[in-house]
Amino acid sequence: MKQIAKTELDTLFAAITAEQKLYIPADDSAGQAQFTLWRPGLALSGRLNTARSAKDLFFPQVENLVGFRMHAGAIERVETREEPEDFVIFGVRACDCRSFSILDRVFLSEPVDTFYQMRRAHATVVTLACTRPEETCFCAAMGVDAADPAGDVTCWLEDGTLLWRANTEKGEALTEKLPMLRPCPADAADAQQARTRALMQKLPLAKLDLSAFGAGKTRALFDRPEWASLSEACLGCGTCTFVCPTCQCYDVEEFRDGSSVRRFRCWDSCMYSDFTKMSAGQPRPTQRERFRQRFLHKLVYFPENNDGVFGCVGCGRCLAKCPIHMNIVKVIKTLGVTHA
Amino acid sequence: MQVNSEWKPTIVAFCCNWCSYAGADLSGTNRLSYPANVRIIRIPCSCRLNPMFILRAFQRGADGVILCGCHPGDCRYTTGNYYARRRMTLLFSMLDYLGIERARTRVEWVSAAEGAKFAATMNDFVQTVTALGENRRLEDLRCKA
Amino acid sequence: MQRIGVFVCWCGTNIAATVDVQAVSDALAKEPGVVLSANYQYMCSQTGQDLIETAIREHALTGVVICSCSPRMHEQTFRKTVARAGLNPYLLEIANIREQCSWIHKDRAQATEKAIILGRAAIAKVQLNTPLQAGQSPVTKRALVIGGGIAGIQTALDIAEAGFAVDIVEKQPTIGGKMTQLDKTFPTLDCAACILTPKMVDCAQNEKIRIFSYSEVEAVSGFVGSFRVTIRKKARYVREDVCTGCGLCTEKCPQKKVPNAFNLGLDTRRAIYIPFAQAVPKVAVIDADYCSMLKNGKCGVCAKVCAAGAIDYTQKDELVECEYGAIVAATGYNPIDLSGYDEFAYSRSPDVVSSLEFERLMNAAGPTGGTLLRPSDKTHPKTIVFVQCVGSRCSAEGKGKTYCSKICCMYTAKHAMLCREKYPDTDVYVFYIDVRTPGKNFDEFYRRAVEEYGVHYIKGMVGKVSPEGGKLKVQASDLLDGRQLHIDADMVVLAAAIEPDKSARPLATMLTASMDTNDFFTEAHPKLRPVESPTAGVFLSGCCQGPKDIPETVAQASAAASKVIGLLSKDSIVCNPCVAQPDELMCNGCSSCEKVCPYGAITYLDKEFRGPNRTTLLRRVAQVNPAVCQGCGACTVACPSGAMDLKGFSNRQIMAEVDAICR
Amino acid sequence: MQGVKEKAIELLRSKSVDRVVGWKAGEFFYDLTPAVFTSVPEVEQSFVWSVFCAANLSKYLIAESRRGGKVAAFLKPCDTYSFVQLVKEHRILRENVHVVGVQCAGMCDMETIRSHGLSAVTSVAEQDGALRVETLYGARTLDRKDALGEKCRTCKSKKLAVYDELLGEQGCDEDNGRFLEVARIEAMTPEERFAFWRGELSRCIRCNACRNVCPACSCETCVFDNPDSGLRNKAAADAFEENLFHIIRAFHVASRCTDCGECTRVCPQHIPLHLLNRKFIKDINGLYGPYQAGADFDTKPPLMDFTLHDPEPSQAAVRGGGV
Amino acid sequence: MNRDLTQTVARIAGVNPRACMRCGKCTGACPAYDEMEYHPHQFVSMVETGRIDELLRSKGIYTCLSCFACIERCPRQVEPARLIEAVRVLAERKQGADHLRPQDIPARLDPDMPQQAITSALRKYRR
Repeated sequence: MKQIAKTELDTLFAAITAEQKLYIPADDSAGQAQFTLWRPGLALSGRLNTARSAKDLFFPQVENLVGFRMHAGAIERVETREEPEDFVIFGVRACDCRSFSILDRVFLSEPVDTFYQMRRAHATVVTLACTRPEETCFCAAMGVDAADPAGDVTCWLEDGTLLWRANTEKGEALTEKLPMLRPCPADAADAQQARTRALMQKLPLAKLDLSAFGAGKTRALFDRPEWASLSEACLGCGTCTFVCPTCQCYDVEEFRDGSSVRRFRCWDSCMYSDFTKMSAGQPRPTQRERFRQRFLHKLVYFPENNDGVFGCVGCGRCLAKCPIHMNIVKVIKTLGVTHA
Repeated sequence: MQVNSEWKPTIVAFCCNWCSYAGADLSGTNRLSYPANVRIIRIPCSCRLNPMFILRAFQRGADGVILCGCHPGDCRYTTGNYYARRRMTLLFSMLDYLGIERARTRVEWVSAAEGAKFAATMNDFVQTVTALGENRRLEDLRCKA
Repeated sequence: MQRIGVFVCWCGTNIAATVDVQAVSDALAKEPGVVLSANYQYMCSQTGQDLIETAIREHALTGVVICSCSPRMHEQTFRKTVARAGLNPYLLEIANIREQCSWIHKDRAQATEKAIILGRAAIAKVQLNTPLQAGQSPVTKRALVIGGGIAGIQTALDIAEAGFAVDIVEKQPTIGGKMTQLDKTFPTLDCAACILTPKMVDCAQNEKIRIFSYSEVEAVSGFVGSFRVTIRKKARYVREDVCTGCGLCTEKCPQKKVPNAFNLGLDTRRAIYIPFAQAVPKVAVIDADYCSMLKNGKCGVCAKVCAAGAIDYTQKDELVECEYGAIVAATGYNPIDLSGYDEFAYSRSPDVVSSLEFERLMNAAGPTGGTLLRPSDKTHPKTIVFVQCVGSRCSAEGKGKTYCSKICCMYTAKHAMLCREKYPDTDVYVFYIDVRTPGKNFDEFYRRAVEEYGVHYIKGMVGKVSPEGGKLKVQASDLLDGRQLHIDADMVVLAAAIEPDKSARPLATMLTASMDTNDFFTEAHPKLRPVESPTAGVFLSGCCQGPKDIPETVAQASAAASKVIGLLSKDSIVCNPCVAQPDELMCNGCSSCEKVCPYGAITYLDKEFRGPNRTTLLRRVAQVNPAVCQGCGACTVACPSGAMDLKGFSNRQIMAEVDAICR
Repeated sequence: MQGVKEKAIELLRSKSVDRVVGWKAGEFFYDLTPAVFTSVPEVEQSFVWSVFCAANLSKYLIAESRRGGKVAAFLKPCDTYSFVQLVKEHRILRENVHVVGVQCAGMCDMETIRSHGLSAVTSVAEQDGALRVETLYGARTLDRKDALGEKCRTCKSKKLAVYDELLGEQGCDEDNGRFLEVARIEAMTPEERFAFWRGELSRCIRCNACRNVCPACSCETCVFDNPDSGLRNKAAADAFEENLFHIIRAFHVASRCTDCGECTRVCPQHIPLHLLNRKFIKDINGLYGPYQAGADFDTKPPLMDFTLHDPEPSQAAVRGGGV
Repeated sequence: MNRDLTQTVARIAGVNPRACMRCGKCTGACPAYDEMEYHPHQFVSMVETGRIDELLRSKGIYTCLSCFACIERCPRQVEPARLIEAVRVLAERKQGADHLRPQDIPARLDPDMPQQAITSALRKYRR
């Protein structure tokens, strides 16, 4: 365990930046935290979490795949892939850090998504333990310990001091390059952890019961009549999907100008009416089916294919951002009540 | 910023088939010259011009877009240019609001008899846009890859 | 897979001189979808067209791009060519590389590059063209002639002669127009009334012709084949069907001080009047501005003396609505207002008159009974100065007209000649800039005025006329002698420029017909379609299209009539297939499109659609009547969902052009 | 406002309507969801009327008014304008809707409350015109106006454009300086304006929340979703498309937008989208005379209308959009 | 024949002598006709054909009253008085001539004299 005074964070960030790119949560012009490329003077946000999730750095909203160009009657392939540089992402919360492992299950299993794989390989994840959770947080219900996040390095911010613990080889390697980190007792974070854990238990959603969900529950949940009322107000926008740290669907599109084509992928949302639309039409014709797809995917289908792991990390972004305040918690609570 | 004295702006001119397109023809018939970087797209009436087309042109690399239609009151379809006038007024004002140089967009009423006005308008517009330089604000830079 | 053929025309050297046509066709050959790219000297020639036809067949082309002159020139020609080869004529696009490229650019490299880009845009568009079928729309077998002068009369008579019904709308109480005011006509010197009045009577007697005199067009809607026109019949306070034209009322009316418009205010008439003896219809009119019965309810003399009981002081304007297949504009001309020409003292001396006033002063039915007398003192003028080009050929802003009024040289020669013939003791001077006498027997006529009648033609211009002691002091230049002349004249006659009637501009707006900067109607083509307006179904007759003398007017009137007859003889006409078309699946039924449609072509229908999960939905969707739609495209932009699109100029087609141009 | 829930119960109990559109209680005190109630017990159990009923229910009536039977809807003054506009566009079938107008003193917005540095909020209570905000980490009192959402801070009118019955008093047009921010941006240099909008619009994640919540964006298929439109884009494929989407969207709703403010309320990235719509509204008012979309059923929207002597585009730009 | 001078005169005058259609209205209107060896229309023609030197030598350019009758009457916007004025300006700009100095002007001023006449007079006496 190492430590550094909070006042010296700039020195730490500068040292990291000297070697590689550094992203930290910083407030944007609208006052929300976003992962932002650090430059001298950029302050660490005081907010609990970023508005957009940390997945953006591994799975950006738009990514060029390949290009083609017509040239003198022939078609020429244009390489658009860019090898990313090493980067550090600092201040990842436990929930978002957990989301990486969920995304890894999707993108790093065969066939491996090399774009995602490349970014993961180049990244060092420095997490930051939570101390003041929001009422919308329910990570505990998803088995995430907000007081002890994973990552290559774990940090705690306590009384003007940043505590630093390297967890992995990558983490150690980074630590070695940062001489300003001074050693400290291994139990320096224990008190804070205990406080946080106690606080987590007091959150309104701490006791979220997930027993009705998980692998094998498709039949029990698929035709529940409550889907109709749950989805009736849904606008079919992609807000929940796009702020979600675990949503991983994308569409492949092309940008054409008549003589050249740029093929790119971009986030897609299962809430969109044209999601996976095919020549025969939409497989999920109404918002009810699309809504059901999203939540059953997170709560049933994903665990079914991934050793029981839920496709949700309890970050609470969808609770805060949904225009009509419909969210996974309401779904869990409504459908968690089993019929007699 | 690359300073290139040889740089010539790309100008898209949407011309009403009944007046300005004929006006452009007339300026051709009278050999009234205007720069070659003005390219005309024929539309049936100025009211056919969807703001989308203007933005599309800017997106694809145009540096200036001009709409030429019949003088108010002379529309082949009676009212088309009146609608176009309101639409373009609002659109241009919005583009200005977004910080796009307002001189990159223009509406000019040119009748079929005004070949000279057509050429003069185009010369002036090209000059204005050339002075503004490349349209960096609305152009999609990645398209040029 | 598209198979597009590109044909680059040299247009002789018109294109080939500044555009490297070979380079253009080579470059375009490499564009996506292009299977053939050729160039030829004259694509519009028979050989050129054969080349295209053969290529379409041999290469099984699915689209054709012709890089040539303006589509306004030869689009129709090439559509027919394409159709002959069995391809839908709307699978053709023309890149305008002549008017908009080779003719305006001098630099060969630049012009060539631009031609390639224009060709590329046309290729991009043609790839999205779809075969279009033109619809049919019925033709109402009745024509409307607006204006009852010699142009309107001749047009109406010719149309009626061919067996079609025709209505004349004339804003004056009688038909006849300007020609009724003329004395003699050049170059034959026949009496205008003698040749015109029989035609007026023919109109009145022809059962195919309806005359709306003292009426104006109020509104026009519709389109070729079915125009709907509202005509305002102004109240004349005399029942047209009852009045016998006896004229008793016009003699008894106590209001005698009304300036007589027919004689251009040179004498007076009564408040109730018949414009002139041969008026058609010969029906009295009450001038509401002067009638004391209408103004303050006192008098009623005319009603008392009218044996037929035709007077009706309560008459109101009446609106009549009629359908027409074709409309002819024959709104004629007026001399310009001379009050601004202070140097000629027109407003200061009654003895300075316009040529039209001079016609009345010479006319046997005029204010002086045909004796030429000075308006000021009713004496016989001994020295008369004619000034030509008053207000014509004038480029100074607001002072006159830039054009030549065409008829002044001839009528001035006529006036001068008649003066000398009738009153050999007069000295007649004509100041001219040029004497323009193209026309059959015209120059001979002018030479007779000089040689036989001794009219003094002086090359020069009057600079100043000042009334002094009953004389008009004329200061002028004689450019050939190099002198400044000072003439003491008794009378000065100004050959005023002529301008389109003021009613033409609002009428053009109603007809959506275009006008030039001088308010003359624009013809569809200055050489090849001189009697048609660019608006389908609207034709032009007489001076509303440009200055003309009588024979030319009559010729154009008959030409317009023959165009009308050609149109009315069809039962239906082929519509423009480039009309709006809604995508019902995307239509919201919001009525945005309907609100901007100038033709009322859009209606709505509640229609059943298949919804998700085997449900049915009743949705309000737009329907376009393709016979009514004229294809302006206003609706396509008003439609927020993009459901409304315009065939032939679809969103995607235009965007493809934009993309290609900006590439 | 007292009696909203009671009115819902009364309407259902008397069978004067078949359904009621209102707000349903959520997990917390603030996360109300628009919902359709069909029975009295349902209303009794979960119908809520509170200071968090910001959502505009008009758009739901497009589908609800076509579902057969009669539906009652509780509409705040701002919502009624959207309602009228949608009726005008034949989207809502007026005869099937019973409009209960509800006067409103402005709705609180949770994101605004959080923006004051408050987190883990557990309750908000009105106290003598101020708001008592309890959080896990302590309590604070906020001025009521500091808790209002943007749409309520700059409320245009408390006058209901339509209602079949009214709870509370009919109000008047308000002047809360809704164009001040637009004017402030207009007064910037073009460079500043560009920088401002670049900063705002670059945050867009194209989640379509603004579009999908917008009552004026009720197209069967949006041009941006339609592959045949040639404009479809799911994500901003380039830096320009963010602008393109928002400009076109603002243009499509121009002269139909009632300035209900929902776009800004729902934007997860807090982009002030209403400033685009208000620019059009301000221009329209200045150039063509005052116009409020949805204020009546007959007036033609200014973009579907004209006069013979409208200002020319060049003039309008010089004027900076009038007013 | 001096094309350059023609252009200079046209530029100073701001009118196009080629627009003249030889109507002679200027000459017809000229009150100083008898005093001038070249008359307004001839003047225009001489400018157009480049006979500027002859004009410069002519006294006639100083007998023009600048009454502007020809400007008023010209239907083609050729406005001969402007050309005459331009030739006078040209003469004035010629160096080394026996020029009246500006400071001598005040003594010659007459309060009743119109401005235009003062200017014209100055040019006349400066020769």
